[in-house]
Amino acid sequence: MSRPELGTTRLARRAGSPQQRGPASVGHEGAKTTPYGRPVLKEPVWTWEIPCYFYTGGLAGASAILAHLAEGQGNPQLARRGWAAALAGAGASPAFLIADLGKPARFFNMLRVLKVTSPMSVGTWILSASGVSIALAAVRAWTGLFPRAGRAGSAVAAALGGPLGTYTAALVADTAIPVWHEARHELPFVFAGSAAASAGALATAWTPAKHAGPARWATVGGAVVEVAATQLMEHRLGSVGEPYHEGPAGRLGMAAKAMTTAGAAAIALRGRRSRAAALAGAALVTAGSLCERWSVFKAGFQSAARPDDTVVPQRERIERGDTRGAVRRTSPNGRVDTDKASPAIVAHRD
Amino acid sequence: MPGLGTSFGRGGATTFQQDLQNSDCILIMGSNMAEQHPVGFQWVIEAKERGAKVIHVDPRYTRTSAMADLHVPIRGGTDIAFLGGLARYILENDRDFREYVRHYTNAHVIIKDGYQGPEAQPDDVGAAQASEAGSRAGGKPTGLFSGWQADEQLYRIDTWGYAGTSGETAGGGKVQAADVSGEQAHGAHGVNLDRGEPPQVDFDLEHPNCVFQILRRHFARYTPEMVADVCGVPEEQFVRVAEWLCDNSGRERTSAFVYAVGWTQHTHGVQNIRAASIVQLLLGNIGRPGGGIMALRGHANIQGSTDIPTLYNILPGYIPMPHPQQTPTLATFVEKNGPKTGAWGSLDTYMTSLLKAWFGEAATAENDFCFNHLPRIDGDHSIYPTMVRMIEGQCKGLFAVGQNPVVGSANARLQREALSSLEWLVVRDLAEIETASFWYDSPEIEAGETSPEQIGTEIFFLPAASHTEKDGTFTNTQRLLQWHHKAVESPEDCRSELHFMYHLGKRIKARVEGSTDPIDRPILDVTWDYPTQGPDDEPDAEAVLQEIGGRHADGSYVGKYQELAADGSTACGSWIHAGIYNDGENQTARKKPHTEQNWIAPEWGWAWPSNRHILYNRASADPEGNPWSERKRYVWWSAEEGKWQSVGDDVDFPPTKAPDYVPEEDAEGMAAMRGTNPFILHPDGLGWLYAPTGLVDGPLPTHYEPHESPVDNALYGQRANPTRQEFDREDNPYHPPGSDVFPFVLSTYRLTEHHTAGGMSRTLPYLAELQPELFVEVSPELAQERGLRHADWATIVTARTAIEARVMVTDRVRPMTIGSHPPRTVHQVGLPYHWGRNGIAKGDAANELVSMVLDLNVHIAEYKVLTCDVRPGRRPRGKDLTAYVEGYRRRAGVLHEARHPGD
Amino acid sequence: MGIDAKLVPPLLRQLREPLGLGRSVQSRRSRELTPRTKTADRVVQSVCPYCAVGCGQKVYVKDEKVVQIEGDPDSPISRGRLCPKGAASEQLVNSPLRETKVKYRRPYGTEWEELDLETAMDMIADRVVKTRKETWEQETDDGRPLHRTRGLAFLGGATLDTEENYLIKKFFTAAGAISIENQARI
Amino acid sequence: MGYSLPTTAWPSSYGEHARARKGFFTDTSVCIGCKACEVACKEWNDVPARNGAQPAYFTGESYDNTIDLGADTWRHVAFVEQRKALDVDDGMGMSLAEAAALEGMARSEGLATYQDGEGMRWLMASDVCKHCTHAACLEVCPTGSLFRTEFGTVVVQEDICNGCGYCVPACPFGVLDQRQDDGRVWKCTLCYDRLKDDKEPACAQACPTNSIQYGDLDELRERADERLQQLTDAGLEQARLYGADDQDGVGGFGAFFLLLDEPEAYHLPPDPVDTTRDLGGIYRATAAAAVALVAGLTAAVLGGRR
Repeated sequence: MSRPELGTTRLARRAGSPQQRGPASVGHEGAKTTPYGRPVLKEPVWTWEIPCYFYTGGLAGASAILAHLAEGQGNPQLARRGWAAALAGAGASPAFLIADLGKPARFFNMLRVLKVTSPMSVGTWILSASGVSIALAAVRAWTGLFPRAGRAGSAVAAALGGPLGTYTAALVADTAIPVWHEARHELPFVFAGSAAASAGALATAWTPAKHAGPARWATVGGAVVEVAATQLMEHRLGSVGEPYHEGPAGRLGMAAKAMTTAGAAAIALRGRRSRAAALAGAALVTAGSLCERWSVFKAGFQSAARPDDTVVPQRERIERGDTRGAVRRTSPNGRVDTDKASPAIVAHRD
Repeated sequence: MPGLGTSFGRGGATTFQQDLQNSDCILIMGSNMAEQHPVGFQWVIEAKERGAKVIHVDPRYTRTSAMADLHVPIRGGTDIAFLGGLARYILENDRDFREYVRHYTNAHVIIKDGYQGPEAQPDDVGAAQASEAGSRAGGKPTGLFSGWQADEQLYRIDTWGYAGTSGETAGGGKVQAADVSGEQAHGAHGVNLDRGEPPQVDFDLEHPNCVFQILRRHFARYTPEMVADVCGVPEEQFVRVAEWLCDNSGRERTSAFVYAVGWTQHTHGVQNIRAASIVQLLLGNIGRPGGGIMALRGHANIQGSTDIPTLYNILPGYIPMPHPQQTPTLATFVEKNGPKTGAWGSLDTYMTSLLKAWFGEAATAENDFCFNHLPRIDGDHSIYPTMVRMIEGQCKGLFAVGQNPVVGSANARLQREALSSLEWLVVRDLAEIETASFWYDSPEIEAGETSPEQIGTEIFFLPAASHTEKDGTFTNTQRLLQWHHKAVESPEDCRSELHFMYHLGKRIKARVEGSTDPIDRPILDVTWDYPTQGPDDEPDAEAVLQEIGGRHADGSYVGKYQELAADGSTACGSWIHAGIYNDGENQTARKKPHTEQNWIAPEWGWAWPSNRHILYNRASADPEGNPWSERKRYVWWSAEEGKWQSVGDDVDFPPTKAPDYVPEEDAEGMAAMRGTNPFILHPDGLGWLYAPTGLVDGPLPTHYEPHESPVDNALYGQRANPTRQEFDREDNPYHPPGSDVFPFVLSTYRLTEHHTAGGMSRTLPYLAELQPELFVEVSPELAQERGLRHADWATIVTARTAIEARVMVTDRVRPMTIGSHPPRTVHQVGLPYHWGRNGIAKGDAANELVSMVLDLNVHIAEYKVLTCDVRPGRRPRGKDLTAYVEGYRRRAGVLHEARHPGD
Repeated sequence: MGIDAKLVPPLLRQLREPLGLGRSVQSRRSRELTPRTKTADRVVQSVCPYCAVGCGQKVYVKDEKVVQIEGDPDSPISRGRLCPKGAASEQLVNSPLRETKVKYRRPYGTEWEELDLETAMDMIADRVVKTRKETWEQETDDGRPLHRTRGLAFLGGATLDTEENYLIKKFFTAAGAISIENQARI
Repeated sequence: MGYSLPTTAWPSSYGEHARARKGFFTDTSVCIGCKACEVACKEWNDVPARNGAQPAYFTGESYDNTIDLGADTWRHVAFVEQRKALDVDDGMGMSLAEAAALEGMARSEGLATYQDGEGMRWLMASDVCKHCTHAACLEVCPTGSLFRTEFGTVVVQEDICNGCGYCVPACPFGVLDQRQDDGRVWKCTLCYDRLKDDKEPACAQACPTNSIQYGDLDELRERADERLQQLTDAGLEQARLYGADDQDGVGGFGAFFLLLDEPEAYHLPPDPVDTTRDLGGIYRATAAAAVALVAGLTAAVLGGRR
């Protein structure tokens, strides 16, 4: 919390926002929005490493699947490069996390427990297991050493690839931030598409065109899913999705769509024949994928800072009668007003 | 405290905080209790939970208002108009508790014929000096009592007395006026009555000159309409307050009043409290559970530091300091200062015991018990005139001990001027407060007007011990002394004041040892041997407390003040504290959990006098000695046992004096007190609706405008309190009345999050962050008028200087509409005063703006109401500030000459 | 439960509590947590030094240092409660801004200087004696006793103890100093 | 001992070590906004003040200068100044002058004004961690730093927290935050250490008017019901309980409130939800996406052969 410029306050800086009232009277009885436009939620504390990690995790997961399938199909060129990409992604991911946490011990502290209620805990175990198995598979793919362990690693890595590529969507969806939580059904597909596109793009760029057919397909298919799922997500979010249309999240989202579409088109149309088109397309898709993750990341911050996005949907739920909310008033005759039942609570609870 | 002293006899709250829970209605006025006394406020909440009405009358809507059933916004400084309105409402609607009023107050006493109240028309007065005021007032009554001496600006009070008496101290000079006022008025020394009976009475209350009728005439024009015009309180709201109070007073119900410095810090502060006392006496609420007047003090031991005073005009136990004219000997001192009847009838025993405590073996009957060792006062030696004497080079040394006048006193610049003029200054505090750092950091240094090289004051800063580092007692707001135990040794050079004073005294004694100069005799004779302990030779606070509580010649402890003797066989440092070591036990250190005793908790600490919690509690029973009602049972007479009983408190009455006791001829002291008279410190044993003596500005409270006010007095020709104490100096300029240049009313106040001048709060990270910056509270209307932006800066200007503060635009401050022909709007501005240049939370000090103008009764400054201007933006810096303020002075026509009569 | 839970790592403890939300993930520090009010060497009853409500305080001392000050539930006035200032008393006592050494500023000096406490006390005593003598008023013009000095003054805060005020009033009155004043006027 | 108001891990995981579920009932109808709770909390828990490098400043938000709950504020008193009868629209986007002018007009037209004693109220409320029955922060914590204590409260173990920050956006009330200098997350512990010695939490002990009440949660709920009834009977119809029932989105609060306005007026969400209740759906969607990823890549590999 730093002092704002002389003569201004958070209130003044928010001048013009719909929450601002006259400075004298900050509220009225029965206020529907918070006084002073103060947010209800906290913005996440995560820094730039986290969207990078979203990307590298997706890259590692999808690359492992791609490599494993390529192995099975007898495409060692693609497989070896796929394992390398997976290894790079799996190696970079903890590095980013440790950078965010501050020191390595803090990463390993997460292996103290396994909590199914925590996508991050589950993800950490997936990441750790993936890391080991990808490493084994990659060693075998490049050196032929430890063949049995490598084969096992390959299978495990491929099996974990899906979760590794998508669990970060579950991670952000399981928060109170409206733009993340309300997109919980779409976000995994956005991330899955993005993961496929990222892995495909890297492999496309690196693998000789002759062997890179699956990679090109993955790139294009992933890009299509990524863009389509994003569109669907934004549509379904409605007003809560406004952060995707303004500020950094909006700009990053636009860039992501443009670059991903352009890159995918380049690869689809010219990727097989033109090395330059393949490289350019791969670069664009990679950048698009990163931008997409950044867009989602930033949208969360913007969403948390908007009290209306938190309060209004909740108030609407109550007014629709979907829930009674957390408030209880006695009825005029003194009996407790419990006529509106709240929905059953499901899932893992504490 | 003289307000309470003259009304009831003792200068302390008449009740205790826990008793507020028994109230049926609580009027909080001149206090922001929820903010300034949050923990005490739990008892108001308790009362509220039991169904009591809580009323808050205050210019601002505060955290107290938020908890009240009714907040009544009032124009600052008009409390007497409001309270006088209540008195009139009660009288005109026969809502007074007549039986109580008839027997327990002086309503039935007939006043001298020569007495004339402020309702007199200019022609009636016949005094030439009043005519000017009258002509200016356009037919309004003068607003002056009989005896006004325009040339001296003082009253001669001999017409104010009870008919048939002559003992009142004569007025006729500032010098003498100051003697009989102030803290000395405790018990109203100086009225002599034969066997405690006023000579002329009318129990039918119909004699035109009886107090009851005088009161009716005095307040006749304080109608609800007038209250609305003067205070800005709508009539309906005023009537609601009056009805709530009346409905909740009487046999079955009681109402309590709560006040603090919102009433005292005015040029008519004492009379504010007098007005409240009158209302409470009329309603019969004094001395009864759930009733009373709760005076809320702002500091841990502020009550204690008047009881055992560090005040110039009194000795411990409210004994007046001797005066050269009146008191060449102890006998004449006692005669002049002690009425023959009531508890003050034994002044000789109190005084002799005090002298024995101070001068020990040296004090003998032959040498008048060293009475002549005492210095004499013959004028106002209070702190403000003393600061002026410093500027004039007459006072050369100052000890500022736990006190920060540069932030806490009115006209901070003048305070610094005084400090800069000293030869030496000793500052003792926990942190380096502004009073210690003024020589290198001050607005004057910032403006380039002075520099350390030009300030010749030699300064000693001595670090103090905290409350956890010493034993001792605080006397809280309800007269309760509580012992606090030492927990740890103080660090490094930090020492208690006990240590400082004791060892300084030792050194001074050593320096005059062997001196034959008579001026050194008192120092040589003063007893100064207290046992010390610990590595720092800390004096034993218990030994000091034992001296205060008193001993007999055989060394045994005095059990109660009635044991004190005038023959030198007892030594007692403070007669009101006699018994504090009863049974050899430190009574103040008793800490029996409240859960293990009755709700009064008499075994927790010790309340003076004699561990009484509700004073004058004889009044909780009817004249026959029966409780007024079962619901309000507190003290009653048991004929079977021949003594007074109570629900658990000490009875504030001779324990075996029957209700039907009538004094014999020539009875003196307590023997001259009827069995029906609850106010035993008064010579007549009555609650004083009308104060025949003790006050310099009138026997009854009268509405005057504050010294600086935007409007004229709607009731009288006399604008402000005629006796107010001014300092007409170039460095203390005043605003002309009604000045357009300073159109707004400013009130200073405190916040929960800080403490007084900030030395104990601005230095603490946890408190500093809660209110980090000085702010000024203004209404949306004023913000619009002056272009002030919320949270931006504003400059607040008076003729003294200008300061800057953040703007708080809030609906909690509202402009007041006053007067009816035509109505006009008065804007009020609120400014907390805690900030200064040191500590963590820094800012300009509000008291830079306040002028020195005092209530002559007690020499307290008018911090609560002054006029000002407010402008957007920060204040000018350096020399520009000087020019800026000078411009204001010029435009306002601020002159330095004495005021005109009637002003 | 057979095995000493303290020795088993959380992951294994989770066998008994699969979700790992409660006791299985409790750390050793959490298990053994003890409030400092319990580990204090002693507790002393005191009174809040701020306003005049007179709230009871309990002062906890560990290794000759105040480690906690909180409301005294035994007090009939405060019943264990405190306001923000009272609650900050521990910080008042251990304040980072608290001064613990004597500071001396000579006339026209531009800096604080260090001074030994004993020396400071001696110097102050000298000044009192000197000023008193210089400004002594023995009697009025018409020969009535005054026996006083108005050359030195005292301004005390109202947070001084009763006993301290008593010694101050007693000694200064004996020394003839009459401008002995306090916060009550302010 | 019978245990009421159970959570998933309490009392089950503690066996005979479980204690009664403890909580706060904060009755804002008697809160005087003194902030003793803020200070007592900081003092006991050694929470840093917001001074020093980033000093506190005048926020202009009534008497609130600590702004919100966070790593360095575990109790926070909200101040809400409200006009009552005089409902001048809601002042949206109005300048001060416009608002003031409008209000002046309202007065001249004879609407209720402040001087009639009905025009103003000042709400104060001490906010704190809710110690939810279903606590998202605790559920999402990957290290087990956040855990359910034997008192049924939710506590961050400072020796375990790795500063991952997941709990920060997970909390539907915005209670938790990271401390800048050490990266870890801090919040109210309901004075876990004091509870172990059967001592009241510091804030509740300090509270001058007993606005903050501490005790067994089931008893507090009964007391709150009585209080609500009492206030309603007294005509204070704005009174309502917040978080006093099991049915809400977090299964009831361990620290619940009596409010005098909608929760939004105090910066509180009207229908807070533990998002982990949707975790089944989230995992299903994620699994579907993972399967789709595998399927898509399989298709790509197959399709890419040609």
